[in-house]
Amino acid sequence: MLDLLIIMVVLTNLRLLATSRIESLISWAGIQGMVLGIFALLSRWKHLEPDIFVVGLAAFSFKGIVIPAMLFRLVVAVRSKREADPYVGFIASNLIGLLAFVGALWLGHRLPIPGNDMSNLVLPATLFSIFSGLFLIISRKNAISQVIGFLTMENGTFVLGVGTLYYAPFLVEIGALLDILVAVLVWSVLIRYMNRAFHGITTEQLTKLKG
Amino acid sequence: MTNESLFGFIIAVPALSGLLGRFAANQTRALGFALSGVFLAALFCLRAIYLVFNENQIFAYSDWIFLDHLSAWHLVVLILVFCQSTLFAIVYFGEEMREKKFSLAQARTFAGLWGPAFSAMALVLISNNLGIMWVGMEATTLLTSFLICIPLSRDSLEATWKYMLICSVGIGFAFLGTMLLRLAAKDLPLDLNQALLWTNLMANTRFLSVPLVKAAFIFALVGYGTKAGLAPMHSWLPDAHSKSPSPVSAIFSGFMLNAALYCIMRFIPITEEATLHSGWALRFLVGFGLFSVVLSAAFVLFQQDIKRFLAYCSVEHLGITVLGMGLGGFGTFAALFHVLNHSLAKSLAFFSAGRLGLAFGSHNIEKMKGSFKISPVWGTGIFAAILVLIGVVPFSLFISEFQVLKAAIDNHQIAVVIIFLTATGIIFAGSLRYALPLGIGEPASGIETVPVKKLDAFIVALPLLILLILGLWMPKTLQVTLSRAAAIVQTAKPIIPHFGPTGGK
Amino acid sequence: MITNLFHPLLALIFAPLMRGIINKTKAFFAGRLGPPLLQPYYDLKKLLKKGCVYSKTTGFVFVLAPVAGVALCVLCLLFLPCGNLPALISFQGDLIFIVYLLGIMRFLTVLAAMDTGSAFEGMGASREVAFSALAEPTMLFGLAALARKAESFSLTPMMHRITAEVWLTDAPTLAMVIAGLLLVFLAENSRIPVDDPATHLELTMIHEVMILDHSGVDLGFIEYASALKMWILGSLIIGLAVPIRSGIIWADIFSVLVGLIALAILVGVIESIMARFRMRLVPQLLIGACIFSIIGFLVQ
Amino acid sequence: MTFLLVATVLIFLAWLLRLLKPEDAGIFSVGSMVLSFSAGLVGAVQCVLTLTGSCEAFFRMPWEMPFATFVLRIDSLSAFFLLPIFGIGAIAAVFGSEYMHSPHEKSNLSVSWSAYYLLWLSMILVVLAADGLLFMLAWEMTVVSSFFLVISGDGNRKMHAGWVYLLASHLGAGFLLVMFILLGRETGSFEFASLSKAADFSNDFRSLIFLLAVIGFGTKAGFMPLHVWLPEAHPAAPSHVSALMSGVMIKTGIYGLIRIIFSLGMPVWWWGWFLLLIGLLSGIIAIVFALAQHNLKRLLAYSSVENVGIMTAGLGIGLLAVNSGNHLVALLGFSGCLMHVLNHAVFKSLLFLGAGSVLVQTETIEIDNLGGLFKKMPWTAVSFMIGCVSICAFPPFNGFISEFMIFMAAFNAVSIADSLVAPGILVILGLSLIGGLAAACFAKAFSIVFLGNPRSYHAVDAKESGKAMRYSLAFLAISCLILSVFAPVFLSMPFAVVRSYAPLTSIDLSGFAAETARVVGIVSLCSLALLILTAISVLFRQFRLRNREIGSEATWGCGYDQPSVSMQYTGASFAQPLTELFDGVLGIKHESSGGDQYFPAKASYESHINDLFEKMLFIPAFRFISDSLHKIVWIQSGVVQLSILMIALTLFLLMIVGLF
Repeated sequence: MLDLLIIMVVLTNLRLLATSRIESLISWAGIQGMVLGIFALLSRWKHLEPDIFVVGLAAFSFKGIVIPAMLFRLVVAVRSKREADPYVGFIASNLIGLLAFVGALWLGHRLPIPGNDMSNLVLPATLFSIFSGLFLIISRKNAISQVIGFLTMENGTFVLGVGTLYYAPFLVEIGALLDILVAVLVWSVLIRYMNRAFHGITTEQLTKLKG
Repeated sequence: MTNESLFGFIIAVPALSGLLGRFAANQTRALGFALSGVFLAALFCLRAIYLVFNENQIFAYSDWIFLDHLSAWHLVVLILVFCQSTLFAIVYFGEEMREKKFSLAQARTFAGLWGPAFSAMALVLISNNLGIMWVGMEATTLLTSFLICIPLSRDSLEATWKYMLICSVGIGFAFLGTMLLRLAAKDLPLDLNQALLWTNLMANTRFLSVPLVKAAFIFALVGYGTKAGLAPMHSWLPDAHSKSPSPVSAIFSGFMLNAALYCIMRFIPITEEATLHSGWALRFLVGFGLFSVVLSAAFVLFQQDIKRFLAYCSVEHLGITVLGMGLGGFGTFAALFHVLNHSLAKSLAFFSAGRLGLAFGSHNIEKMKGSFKISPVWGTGIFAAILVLIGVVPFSLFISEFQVLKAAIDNHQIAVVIIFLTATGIIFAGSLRYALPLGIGEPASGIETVPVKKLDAFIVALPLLILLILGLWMPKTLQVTLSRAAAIVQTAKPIIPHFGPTGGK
Repeated sequence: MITNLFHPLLALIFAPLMRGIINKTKAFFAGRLGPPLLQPYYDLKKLLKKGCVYSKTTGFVFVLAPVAGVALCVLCLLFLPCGNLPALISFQGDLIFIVYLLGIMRFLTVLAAMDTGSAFEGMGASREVAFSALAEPTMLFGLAALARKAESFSLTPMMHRITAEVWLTDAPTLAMVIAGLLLVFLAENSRIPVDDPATHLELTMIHEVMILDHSGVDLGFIEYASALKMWILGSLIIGLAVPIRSGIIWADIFSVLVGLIALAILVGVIESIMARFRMRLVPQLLIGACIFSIIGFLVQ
Repeated sequence: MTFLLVATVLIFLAWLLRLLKPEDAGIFSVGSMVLSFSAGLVGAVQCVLTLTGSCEAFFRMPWEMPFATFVLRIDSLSAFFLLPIFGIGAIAAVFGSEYMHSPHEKSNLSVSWSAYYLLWLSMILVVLAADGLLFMLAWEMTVVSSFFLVISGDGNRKMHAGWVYLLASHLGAGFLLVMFILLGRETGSFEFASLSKAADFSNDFRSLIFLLAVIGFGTKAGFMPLHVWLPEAHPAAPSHVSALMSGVMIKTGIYGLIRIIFSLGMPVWWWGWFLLLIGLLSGIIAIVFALAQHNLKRLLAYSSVENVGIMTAGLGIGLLAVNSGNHLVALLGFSGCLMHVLNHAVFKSLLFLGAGSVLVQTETIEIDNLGGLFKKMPWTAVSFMIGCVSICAFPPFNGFISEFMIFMAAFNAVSIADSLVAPGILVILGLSLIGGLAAACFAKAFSIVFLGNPRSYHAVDAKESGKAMRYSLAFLAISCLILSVFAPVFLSMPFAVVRSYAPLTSIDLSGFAAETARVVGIVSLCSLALLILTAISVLFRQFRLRNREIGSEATWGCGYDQPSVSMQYTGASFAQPLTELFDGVLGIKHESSGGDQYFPAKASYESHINDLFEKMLFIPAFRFISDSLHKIVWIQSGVVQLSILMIALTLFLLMIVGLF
């Protein structure tokens, strides 16, 4: 069951790499968030403590609902529908993603988490999520795509956090989730400013400061 | 006052002042809130520092919060830089207000974020829990991002965007590093809530899984290193520094970078202990340090914007600090000393650059010629600050650079010595070429002179005085504090650096 | 002690004669009768009787140079041995002292020339310093070669040790050094091929043009000083070229006197059969002289 | 140490007076002047006491600074170098108190005086410091304080001058830092007292230290090609500061070099050769450059490089002699070097002060704009002339004594010691060439500035400077004579220093010393005799001229009776035969226009000269560094994606390096 959820995280990552529509990016990121929330809850189902319950619920609602909602409103506000022309095309992105997943699997076997009794896929999924997030940030030009990339990266770390028995203390996880929420808030404000100042939210225009 | 309430105040007071400032009635009052919040918190910090010097370590909130010599030392730098910057903010925004360029909305943004930024940085320093430390670090990123674009423009937006994105990615890595460390500590016979505490990790390094600790260190180094502006992760730094208002640039360079470096300093002893002091972690630090110095040497030569130039200078000095850390032994001592010296000098440099920028209406070095004639105070400030930064005697930055050099030579690191000296030599040449016309050139006509004010003179004189005194005389207490702090990073007994006969015999 | 004074006194008396001999020799080659042998003495007598005319531009330095010149040359004479007859004052390094005394004399002459503000005299001064800057190493190098040979660098022991036997063993060294010194002699005394004392075109002069504005007593001092200088440099060469170290005072003095007369005749002959070099060739000539000295040093 | 303490207090008091009323030219200025002068006197007394009694004195003070101790020590070597510091420092302060009030100087007086007294004090500290870090702090303080003096002026090149100066000093100091840290590492302490342990280290290590010292100290002293800052900084600084910098400060470089060499024990064979060649090349090239300069102070600066070259050559032959066991030559070489340090301090400051006097009165320092100042400024002119004669090493002044001693070392080497023939002959060749060129150079400098007719309006209205300036010039000029006439008395000072050199301490040098003193004594007497002979011939001339007619006419112009001032020879044309000869080194750029038609209406000619090493070595090197560094500027392309890619790649690389 847990493996299935982890596979779903991987698949959503691949989907994120393949889509050009901003709205679908946001939805898939939201779906990934929900999957993670469920994953957090299920991973401790047998002896569910209140704090892990809160973390799982918070992850589900923040990552799966609140943040996507904020981003959807943002898309409406800035009227940016598509990732126009990314540095790396979508099919190529997907192929690279697949390759990266193979690499992540290999790396995960090289670096097994000692005494992990949950799933061998946790570390590969973490690494792959981080890779996907980074890849989104590097290869996309649309500011919202980059935000999604960051979220994906954070999701990867979350997988590691809750995917093993040795998760971080409650306050840390909640703090991290809150930080991400505020970060997206800051970003959405920034993107609105950008849209006003640059008449668009592609980062191609943001190359004046250099040298 | 209990430790709990003391630390509570340190975090809460500035945060509260931010809240008040957010809804202040006018600009002056907003600045007043920021000022009082920071200074009040500074008083509490002083109390905490005093306690540490007496009791060595203080804990609170079931050990989640603690202060030892390393963090107390950084706290000293924090309050110095923040108090100075707050005073300068009053000068700076006061001048902007006079020119009707500082709106109420901007004042509210500033006051609303300034105090909380202090809280976040203080939280980084006082938290024993590495996760909370990370939360604090991420919070500084979020809180300071809007400080950059207080003067809203295309450039400042671009800078903010880059800052947010790059630092968030970096901080994301740092979070992964923290998580990996948590995983490495799985065998620790500890309660869940106690497992990420730095003191506990340090006490049980032999139980840690070495490959995971190594991975954690790498992630943390790259992650926090991004925030600290180590090359090649530094690219946000010149943009953010050059586009933000000068008080903000000052705390960026003067303390935020150090805060990130402080986080790395917490990871160093764990890694070194776990890898049995094989110098595994230190190699990376030396590498990053040297690379930062060399890279900034390249960029320092080709700058037009003074704040951008100063930003690259920060990359250099953070590089020197990291280099000192990496050299270990006495180098750590030197690096910690360098932190203070650099912060004082760099914040002064940003103050002067900012104030002069207002006077000249530009931050272009070419256009800022002859600042002595335009403003004797700030002209002295920028000229002296650049001289201090390039290591001119009798200021203490010379001493700390000397100590780093000594550490390198004593370690028989010939290549390090050569690269370090060459790169700093190039930076010296480049910086001095900017500093001279900036100070003593002939100003273009039609630029108003800046009247001399007492507050201005104080802001310029205080750091210079401290740097001067420390350059000629390094009090025993300071040496003891620094060696204790260095001993924390090195997990060694504090060695008070003295060989040869001591004075007074 | 008294005997040591003979040579300086001799020089003071006979120095102007050398110029008379040179002129007579030149006249002989030109088929003229020429001025009397003692003409330099008549000139001196006449000049010392006259008053002076000074340029309005000139000042203290202009007056100082001639008198100091004579004083310097007189001092130099005290260091000169004569055959085996020791000099009045002798110490390790006296030859350096002589070179530097001649140097300051030249320096003052140059300053005096520049004091007039005349372009012609400036030209002469400029040439003088340039050529002497090249002549000085030659001279010191030649003396160093001798010092190495004689294992002493004081003139008296040096002359004492360079005897006819040394000529037998080390002829090449001595010959080369003498050749170098001879060229220096010609250059320093403003003789052909470096300078032509008889020319009447200011543009081509070196020494003569520098003293254009001196008159009367001052000119007399200058003429006398240059005669002494010729004697000083000449007796150095003769000391080497005529290795008669009899120890008998009169014989030594006589040999030097004869040698100097021969040298004067030689100079007269050179001036009669050679033309003055072009100015830009003079440095090459002096560097050539230096090379003579260096070879002289190396071959021993 | 009591005298030193008193002197220091006096200096501080003098400084205080300046700070109290910087603009005042009355009682405060005079008071400060008197205090400075007495400080110089008191300090000099201590030096003489130390040198004659060779009593060393220590002073320790608690100093909270890692690895450092506040130890001052005065031994013969430091006392010897302290002497000119006190003397020239005092005289320059006296001179400056009038100079700084002249309308020509526009710098802030309190800053300028503070920097001056700081420079003076830190130089005192440099030679007294007996701890590596303390030494370096004092060393850098001399640089910083003089840097402020260099940039305080009003010249158009002050910025470039300041840049070159501070940069060169910094780079030099870098080498010194490495040297001291290395020594500290091996000997276990930065204190100079432990330096003597270095004598036992391997040849390679000692040679490394030696090389670092030569580069580091050589930058200060002005060894070619590290001299480039001198001709920039000296003209830019106020003249009394140039005097102090050129006369004394660059000697601290020689001091440091000797201090290190003396503590390194028996020299390795090539050290002497290295110094000898550096010295001679510096000397020859620098004097050629001096000859070609148009700016009087620049000319003097190059000549300082030349004189440092002479000192270094003396040091070099001394070291070679120590190596080959020829102690007479060693004594002569070292003490010649040291005496030249002292002598050069006196006459070079005299010349710089003279140049300052000219600068104040004429507001220009371009040689070809001056002329005819002798009659207008007789004090300055006569003193300057004495300085010129001294620096050309002509008797009867002091320059000759020291050069004579180095010559003696060389001639001794040539005539007595078989192993030292080659260095001896090189020194003879080099020194004689330098001597001839120096004579040409200073004949030019003196005659164009002071003789003939004024070449521009600047020189027409010049007047003699005031008392303070006049008397300080006269004081130094008389010192030149005293140092020559009483030279044997002063010789005991360098001898005391040489005896402290470890390889020579066990050797009885008194015979050699007595012989040297005897010869120098004769030279001094002969110098005196020269003065007397000149006096006699002056009397004779007066005697001949009494009752005679003395006429006054225009200069003979070959029949042309309307000579104008512009017809005079200029400095450039005076030096032309020699500059043409050395054109390969100088690379003079000529620019001329007009003058090639049959009836030229207007013609102009200009020549420019750039420093050989600046042009051929430093500018290309800097350009190379800058160009190659410029190649990596693309990293900061401004594309945020690229920045993040860089971070990711760094992480990846670190993972590979760190984990596998």
